[in-house]
Amino acid sequence: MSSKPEITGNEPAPRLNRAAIAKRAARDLVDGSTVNLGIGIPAMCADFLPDGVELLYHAENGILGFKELSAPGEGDPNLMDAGGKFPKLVPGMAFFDSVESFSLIRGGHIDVTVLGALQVSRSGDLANWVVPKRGIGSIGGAMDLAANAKKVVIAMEHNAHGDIAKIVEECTFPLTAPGCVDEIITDIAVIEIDRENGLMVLREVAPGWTFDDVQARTEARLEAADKIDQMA
Amino acid sequence: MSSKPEITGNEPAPRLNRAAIAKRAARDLVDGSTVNLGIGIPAMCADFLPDGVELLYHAENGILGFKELSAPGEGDPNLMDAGGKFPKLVPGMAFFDSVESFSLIRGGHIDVTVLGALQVSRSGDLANWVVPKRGIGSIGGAMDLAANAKKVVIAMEHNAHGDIAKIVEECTFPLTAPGCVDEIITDIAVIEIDRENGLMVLREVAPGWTFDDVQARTEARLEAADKIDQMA
Amino acid sequence: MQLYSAKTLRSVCDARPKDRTIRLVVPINKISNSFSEAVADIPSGASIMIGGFGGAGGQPTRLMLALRDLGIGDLTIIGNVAGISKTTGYGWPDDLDPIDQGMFFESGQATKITCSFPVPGTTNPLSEIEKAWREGNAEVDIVPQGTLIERIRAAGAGIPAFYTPTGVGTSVAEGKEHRDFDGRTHLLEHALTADFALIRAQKADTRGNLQYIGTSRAFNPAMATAARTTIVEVDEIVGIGGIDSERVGTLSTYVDRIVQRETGDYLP
Amino acid sequence: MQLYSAKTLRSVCDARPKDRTIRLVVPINKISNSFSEAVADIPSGASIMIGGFGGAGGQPTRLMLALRDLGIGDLTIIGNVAGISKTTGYGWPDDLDPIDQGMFFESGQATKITCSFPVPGTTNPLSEIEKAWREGNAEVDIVPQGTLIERIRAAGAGIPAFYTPTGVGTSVAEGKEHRDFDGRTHLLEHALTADFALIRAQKADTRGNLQYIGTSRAFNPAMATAARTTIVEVDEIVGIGGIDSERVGTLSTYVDRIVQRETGDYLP
Repeated sequence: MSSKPEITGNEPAPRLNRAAIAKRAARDLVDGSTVNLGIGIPAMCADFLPDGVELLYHAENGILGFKELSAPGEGDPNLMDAGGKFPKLVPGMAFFDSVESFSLIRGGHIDVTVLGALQVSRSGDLANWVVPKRGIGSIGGAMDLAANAKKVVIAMEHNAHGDIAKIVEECTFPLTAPGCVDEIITDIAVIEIDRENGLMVLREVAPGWTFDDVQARTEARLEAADKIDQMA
Repeated sequence: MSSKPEITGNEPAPRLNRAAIAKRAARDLVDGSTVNLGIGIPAMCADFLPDGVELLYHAENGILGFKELSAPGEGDPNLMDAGGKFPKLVPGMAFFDSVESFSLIRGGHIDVTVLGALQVSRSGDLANWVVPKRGIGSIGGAMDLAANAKKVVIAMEHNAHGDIAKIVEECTFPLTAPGCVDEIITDIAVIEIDRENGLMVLREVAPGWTFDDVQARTEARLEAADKIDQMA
Repeated sequence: MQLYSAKTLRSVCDARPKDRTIRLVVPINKISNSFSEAVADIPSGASIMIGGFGGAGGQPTRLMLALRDLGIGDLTIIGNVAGISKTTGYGWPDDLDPIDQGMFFESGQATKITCSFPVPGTTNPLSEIEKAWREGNAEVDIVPQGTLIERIRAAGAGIPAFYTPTGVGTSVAEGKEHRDFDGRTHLLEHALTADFALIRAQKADTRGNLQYIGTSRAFNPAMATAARTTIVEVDEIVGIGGIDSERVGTLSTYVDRIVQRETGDYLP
Repeated sequence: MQLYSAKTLRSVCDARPKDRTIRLVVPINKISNSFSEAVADIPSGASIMIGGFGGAGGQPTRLMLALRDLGIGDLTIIGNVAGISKTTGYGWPDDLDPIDQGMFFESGQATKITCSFPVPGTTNPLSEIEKAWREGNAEVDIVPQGTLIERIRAAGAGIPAFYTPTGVGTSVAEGKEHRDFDGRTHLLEHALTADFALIRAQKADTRGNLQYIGTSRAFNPAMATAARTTIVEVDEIVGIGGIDSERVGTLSTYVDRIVQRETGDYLP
């Protein structure tokens, strides 16, 4: 089971909020790419795209090119996103069935997917579909996306409730896909995964945080990048 | 190679012409079924449907529900049939791509296909795509249709030029599909294939022809049906 | 070029055990007068695909209600996102009480479901499927969504099995054949068929061609090809020519029965 | 439920050697100014899918002519019905001289073709492909049409291999793995990709969504998904919104380059 890292004293500085995590994740999204955002923090990336960046959003249920959602209480059940919300009809959208939708995913045509996680291991294994003690979970499109998107970014809170580590040496939760994660963006750090060498490289920390502060809240062994930047 | 059956004397009566073969084949097509007709005599079946019978014609290149062709010199290259001719646009047609077209075929959703043949064996093997001495041929959709249509009917002339048998004990030409033919309709006979028992049953003969006349022009051993009808 | 005689070839080729039942497409016979009539012959123990994605759009809600009212049991359901709308509102307008596949577990009619998303993230309140599973009354087979739809497509397309990279190194891979292609490991997955498919479309013509709208396609077109009998719920039945030939989403050959909803039905 | 650690699972799962090149869809960059510009970087030795079915409709004729004029050699062509229009008129209006894939064999630029229908029934006159084959200048790989399109589709859809009943007991089955499913023998067939796909559509929007018309779909949509670079010839380029969202036949993600034909081009 997940271990509790030893944390001494209070947090060195406030953690980023969920919107700030999304904003940081959005900064890495390349103009014009085909992107699938998971529910929660990942979906919020769409609200924080840098100027001049336009993405082609894909939803598993068969849309490419949707943008903002309809107002609550409005919207058309026949124009849903994969999270069960109702986007607005915009020009340039394309509708298709689930066969085509998952051909796009499995065929490696999604440039980036941003997903949430329960655990990520040092070698980039991802667990995000079932909590072992519950014994039943939902896979949905997560396994297809994690195994086949060109780039897999995890946007999540660094620790679970009770300061439980989510970034671990080895996942103890059932996997979504092994060795798939490229980058993790949390409320205290940006970590790149060098899968070839099985290394987690800490590239950025939240303002007021140090490598040691982050390592203390991370079960997996971290390497320091040559230069550790401040998240912004 | 194909053997020449021993034929003594002249033909007992005129053979049916190509149109009459098509007409006889058309008689067995069931109202409302999804049908794919090969080029040549099979395609002519469409001109001889019994009253009240309407078929849903499928062409490999992606149409369901076409009917008559445009006049020579007219027609739209974007509305072609699989034989390279141009049908007229009629209500109720559906257009689709080759993936869907062959899903329909391979998935067993074509009720009947009528094809031509170079050779058919007693056990229902079909050879219709390459003449060995030429060494190169075209498969097209023939292997998919022959292997997967619910019913495979061969409509052809009984013998090749020079009285060569086309209905043989075993095919010597490269096969299109083994054990696939249900019925053969020729210019002198209607033969049903009992594949389970490896028997060819002669059910009908052209007017003026007898079992022995047909057997003499057939390499494969024929069984006589309880009652042999006259083709009409 | 070599010559191949049937004798040498037959050694690798069994007789074809394919289904040779000729399925007619006589237009008039496809239209059912009511939802209850359309599902009347579904027996206990049947396997039933239910179309849509999850949520109201594209879900054959009236056919599902008719199936529930039929009162048969021991059903195997094949769906996608299943049974989470009632507890989370997923994919339903705010002003309506959601109806979802959980109804067959609430009623005890279904004993198994194959799907990709059977439970919501939260457990309060418990969904009907999770409740049935916890009480040992339902087997829940959780399949990655892309594998699920591809297995259904395969059944319709005459592909008995295929290899996919999805699920390798997870619990989904247990007991499955693994094989490397171009240095990457894949799983062998098999076609998934069913006795019946209940699907939803916007329009049918009297021949059975279907037109879909927006994201209501989802699992409907593939399920139409994969089940032995396909029953479709539509908003509107139109004459031949009432559907643009460029917009036929399901070919009439795949459709066995069509039922039209009442005009102004309040359910989406 | 069991727990699975990465360590035990990794034994069956190699690292993913997938292509991680991120392909941009910045609209403005997709439009090429000319057919020659659109094909300019195709090197000798490339494998090239050519869309359509055979015949004029759906064939990227202007791209083919530009490719021929590029003068590169040692090409592998992947097509369907190929090189029979010139000698038989197949699929061409009566008043035009047909242009077909035979041009690459006439010019000696292609050394191999994978297709389903490379020669017409008659040999007088010989088609360019048959001539090249007889002279030992071309390898001709003849594949059943349904297997060919499914292999192309598989390449785009991340399926490295699948089983099909088509071709069992024929020369097509030689050297292939056989396997029985439900008592019927099937062949293992592999995905078929290419360096480039030259395809044809009616319309593109500036983002790269494509709309097809009539029977001009054929091999075009699947080839668009399967090649590393997809180049499309269209009659018309429209703005975003100029294609009905319900009628997008190829998603913009698959399209790399678009070239518009001249208005009133006499070629179909």
